[in-house]
Amino acid sequence: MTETRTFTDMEQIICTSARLMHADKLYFTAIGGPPLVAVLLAKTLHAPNLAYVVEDGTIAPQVQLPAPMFLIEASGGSYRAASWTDMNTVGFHAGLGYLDYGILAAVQVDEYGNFNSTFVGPAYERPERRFGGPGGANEIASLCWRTILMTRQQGRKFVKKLDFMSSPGFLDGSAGARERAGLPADTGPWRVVTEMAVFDFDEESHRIRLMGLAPWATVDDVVAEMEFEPLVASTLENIEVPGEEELAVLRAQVDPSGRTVRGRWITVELDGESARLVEQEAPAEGA
Amino acid sequence: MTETRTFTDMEQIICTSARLMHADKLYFTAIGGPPLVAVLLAKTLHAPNLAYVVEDGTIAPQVQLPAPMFLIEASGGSYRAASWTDMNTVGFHAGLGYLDYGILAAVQVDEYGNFNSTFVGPAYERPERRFGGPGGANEIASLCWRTILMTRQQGRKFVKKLDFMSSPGFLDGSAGARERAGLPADTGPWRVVTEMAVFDFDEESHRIRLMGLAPWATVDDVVAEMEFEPLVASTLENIEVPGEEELAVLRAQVDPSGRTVRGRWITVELDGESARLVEQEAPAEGA
Amino acid sequence: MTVLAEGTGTFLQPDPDAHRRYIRDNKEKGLVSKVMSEAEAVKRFVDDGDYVAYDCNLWVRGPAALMREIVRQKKRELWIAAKFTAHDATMLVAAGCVNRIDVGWMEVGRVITEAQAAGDVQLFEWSNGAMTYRLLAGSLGVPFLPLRYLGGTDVFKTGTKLIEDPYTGNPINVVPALNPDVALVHVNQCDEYGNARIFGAGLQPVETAMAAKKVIISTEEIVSTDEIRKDPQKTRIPYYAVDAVVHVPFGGYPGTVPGLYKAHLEHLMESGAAQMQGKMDEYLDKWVHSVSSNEEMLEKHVGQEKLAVLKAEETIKEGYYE
Amino acid sequence: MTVLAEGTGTFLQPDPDAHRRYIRDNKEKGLVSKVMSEAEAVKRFVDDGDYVAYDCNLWVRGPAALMREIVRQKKRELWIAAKFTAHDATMLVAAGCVNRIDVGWMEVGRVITEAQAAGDVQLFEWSNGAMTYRLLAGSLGVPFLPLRYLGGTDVFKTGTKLIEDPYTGNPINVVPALNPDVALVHVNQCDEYGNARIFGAGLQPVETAMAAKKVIISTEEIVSTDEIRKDPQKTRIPYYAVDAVVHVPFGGYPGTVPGLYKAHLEHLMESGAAQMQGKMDEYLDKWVHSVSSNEEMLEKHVGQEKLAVLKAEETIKEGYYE
Repeated sequence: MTETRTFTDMEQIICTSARLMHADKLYFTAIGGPPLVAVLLAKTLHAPNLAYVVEDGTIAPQVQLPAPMFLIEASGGSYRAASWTDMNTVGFHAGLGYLDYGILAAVQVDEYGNFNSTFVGPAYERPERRFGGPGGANEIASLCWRTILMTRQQGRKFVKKLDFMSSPGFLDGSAGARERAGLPADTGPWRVVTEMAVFDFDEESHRIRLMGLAPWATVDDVVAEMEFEPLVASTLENIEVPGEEELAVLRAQVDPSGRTVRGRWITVELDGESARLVEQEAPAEGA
Repeated sequence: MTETRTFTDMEQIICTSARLMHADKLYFTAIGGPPLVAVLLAKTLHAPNLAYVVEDGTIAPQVQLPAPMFLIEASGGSYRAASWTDMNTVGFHAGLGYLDYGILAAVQVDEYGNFNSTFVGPAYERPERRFGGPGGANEIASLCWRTILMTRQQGRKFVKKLDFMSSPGFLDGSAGARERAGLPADTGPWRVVTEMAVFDFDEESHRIRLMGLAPWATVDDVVAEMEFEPLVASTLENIEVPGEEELAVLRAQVDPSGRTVRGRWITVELDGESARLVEQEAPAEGA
Repeated sequence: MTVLAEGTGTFLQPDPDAHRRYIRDNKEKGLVSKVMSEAEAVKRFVDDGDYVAYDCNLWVRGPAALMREIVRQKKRELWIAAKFTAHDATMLVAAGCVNRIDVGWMEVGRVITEAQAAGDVQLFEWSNGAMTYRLLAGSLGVPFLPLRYLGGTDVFKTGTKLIEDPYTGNPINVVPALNPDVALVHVNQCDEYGNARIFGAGLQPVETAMAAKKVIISTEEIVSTDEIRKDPQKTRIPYYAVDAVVHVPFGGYPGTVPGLYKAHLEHLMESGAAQMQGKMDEYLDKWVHSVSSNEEMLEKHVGQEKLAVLKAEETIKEGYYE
Repeated sequence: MTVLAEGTGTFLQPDPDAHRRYIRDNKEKGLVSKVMSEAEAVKRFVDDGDYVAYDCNLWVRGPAALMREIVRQKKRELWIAAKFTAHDATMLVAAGCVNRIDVGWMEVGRVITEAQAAGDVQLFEWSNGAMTYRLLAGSLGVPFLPLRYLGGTDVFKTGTKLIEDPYTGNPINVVPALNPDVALVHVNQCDEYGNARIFGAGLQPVETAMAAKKVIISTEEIVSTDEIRKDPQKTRIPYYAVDAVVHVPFGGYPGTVPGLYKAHLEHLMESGAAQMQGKMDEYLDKWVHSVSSNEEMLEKHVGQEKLAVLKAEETIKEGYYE
């Protein structure tokens, strides 16, 4: 009774993240890309009343699906919101503690959950690759109670030292480091989601800890794709591969243009709870 | 060719203040009372396009005249505004330097134009008479470029020492006193208008200076109604008594209920530019 | 940067982290109905000793029905933010509900001066702008904000500090954020979740609500969420800040709600006379204690006919309801 | 209170008093018409060396026509606030107009990286929120504001300071106010004096305009002042802040104005391809230098038929125009 399933690394990341979301919490998401797609997937599949705010001041919209092909941040992204405000206003709401979870994508993450979305390369003035900047990630990662980071499982993404710290995790990991830097108490990164793994953070050391694993991957597979050695939980949760309904909704409704979900293809053979990797594409350059 | 004219002290104060206003400046007025009435008189008589903002966030309204009997601060006071905002917003505009003149009423004024609208009496906890508090006067007198204060010419109003300094004039009068207290540079009281006199402030000493006189009053009359001796300008401007058109508009259009313009009656006999006092009521208790 | 001078008065200390924890642990983030009676809302969300901020502009769009309910339930030792408020402060003091008042501007007569002289109520001096600005700070989630007034005057002395601006080196004043325990805001329209619309110039309904721990909205009208979502720009307060939605037509009575009804002048004169004649107890008996709700009060003491007149007298609809 | 840590980067120094003097001496307080062409507005109100802030949300309601006019007039050494901006920053850098960029988020490709490597443009790192917050500070008339982020990260190092909160004693970050020389804001409707209406969620059109010395509004539509006064709550920017009103239908092209027209995807792809292929000069020749106005550009390079399609594709009117 085996079954073969094929999905992209990003589809796995999005599905895993969406499963972490619930209608009784408030989410602060970047204006597009994997974080917004994950939120929309959760709303469509299991939490229709889930509310989120977007950096442009849109509060609790009801985006029509199938989603518009492009420019989700235009009228389509604000459609039937509870309120249209602006960037500062939603920032205030995050500052007040209303926003439970921030959902963000990262280019590089370090072992304390600090992350980079500015540039990679040896020198600021001559970046190997330059990105847009922190955008709203710095404030979202500082002010929301918990942050969910979405990134691919690659050595160049889980680095010992960030080329640039755009946004805060637990900083140097010491107790009270965020508070000493002026950030609100009791906040910080909560999960890092990749196509193979889910990480949380050790309460004492604030070091990243592997706590969930895709059924087709091993701890060694994960650690091989990191520059540093993570902590590993004594029991690892099983991350289910994307279900057929999840993939159908994701591909047909939430990201019909395929712009966000695209990535390297992974094919697994499922047998109950276990799964065997059949094939996976190599990571694309710069993905 | 003499003519007899009768008006209240407050009508004189309002007419004199209104004549100081021009359509190319912006005014910040208290929400009702003599300051608002003076602005409306100026708009009706000589500056129809004069724009003002009110503490409740109303920007540049066009109040229908005759004015509603009561509650000018309700829909009537916001009618056909250019914008409806809120108290903080108009405060920001004042802070940015957009508001040229603040128009305010004062219970007590001292020789540096500091004023009181909180209480009079020997002790804060047991006031002889308690008023509403500074309201918006502190911010208006701090942030507008110039302040026009309206008050009656009475010894208990022009005091050596305020019972309470609700709002700033030139503080202790020393150079830079306002700046040292954190207030914006180059601001301060500009005119104090009474039924008998107009005062400005000496540029060096910041002391109040008599600069205009009603034709029926003398310098001694004015000084007799002050606890301290003001400076006196070398040439005194003549303050015209309220004109017939001014009074007609004021009484029939701007304050038809008579709630604001009421006061002690003054009757003068006019002969060209000069005027002779025929009769004046004694000040009312507590007015 | 140094503190150059500071007030030494009493004020509610800012504690943004404690406020955040309250919001995290107590606010309903889901879309659930919060519609309840004024009695239930005040019972559940106003506690003795609370700091209460309310939004009004003298007699304009104030939460008068909620105020009367506070009197009816005999709440005690409240601390109120008296910004631009008329007879509400007097009524709460007369009823023995309030023992501390932060003053911006309020109508003051013998009730408050006598209570002050007797030591039953303490006043702390600010200004309207300072109070609305402190609530702005509270609604931004920061512990203080700089501002360019208050300095040099006696109202500086309550809780303002003069510091050296870290950027320009010039002296500048800062005031502490205010995060009230409760906010009372009367609005024009609201859905069952608390998404609220406010029409007209206003003092600061939004900052008052957003700065507070507990938020009670009274509304002239409940509209559907579908209606709210059709015009998201009109929503000034988002549902997640709101704990109770109380449907109270004429909830601003005896004051006015622009576009809907005029203030009831005879009532205002009656309350003024009650104060001057030392008959506030009778006034409160009639308007608060002898009835169980705003609806009953209107029915018994105002009457449909008069209410229709107050509606008809409010001839200006432009900008509000058309 | 002490400064615990501070950034050492370059930023526009706040000077609220100088800003106030500019406003006092240069702003028109009377109700006078400010309608003029995009060419005149940019000629009069954008100077070489100015700090320019503009409001957009990626391709949403940006002042694209004004941007092209800046390129056309070859303005030089501008410093821009790149908050949530897409190809505008790239275009200005490609055209040689800009040599300093405060970064919140911008689309970055080879044009900007190459200019940076060549030393033609300097980037200063903030975040979207920090930039909008700095403009908020500028629009409040204060020299700085406290905020609870930036700390501990590399974006702290530009111009943030960590100070001891004078009230709680805890560390808190402060950022300098930003008062740009020029603000460019594209709006839905505006009267001849500059009273402006903006529909939809927005980045921060209001703070951007209010913080600036000179304000150029481009508008899809000019409405009468009578119309403005009928619905004062819709006015987001008051006339006295505005120096120029430029009537530019499709002024946000190739971006979208929600409720009116969709973004022109082919154009965006053309500009992306031009960058990748090193053909920005050709792109600028076609879309900017070969025409004298937005109107001529639309006529020559887009055509009425395509414009009609972009309008028709914007099917969502709800909340904007109905």
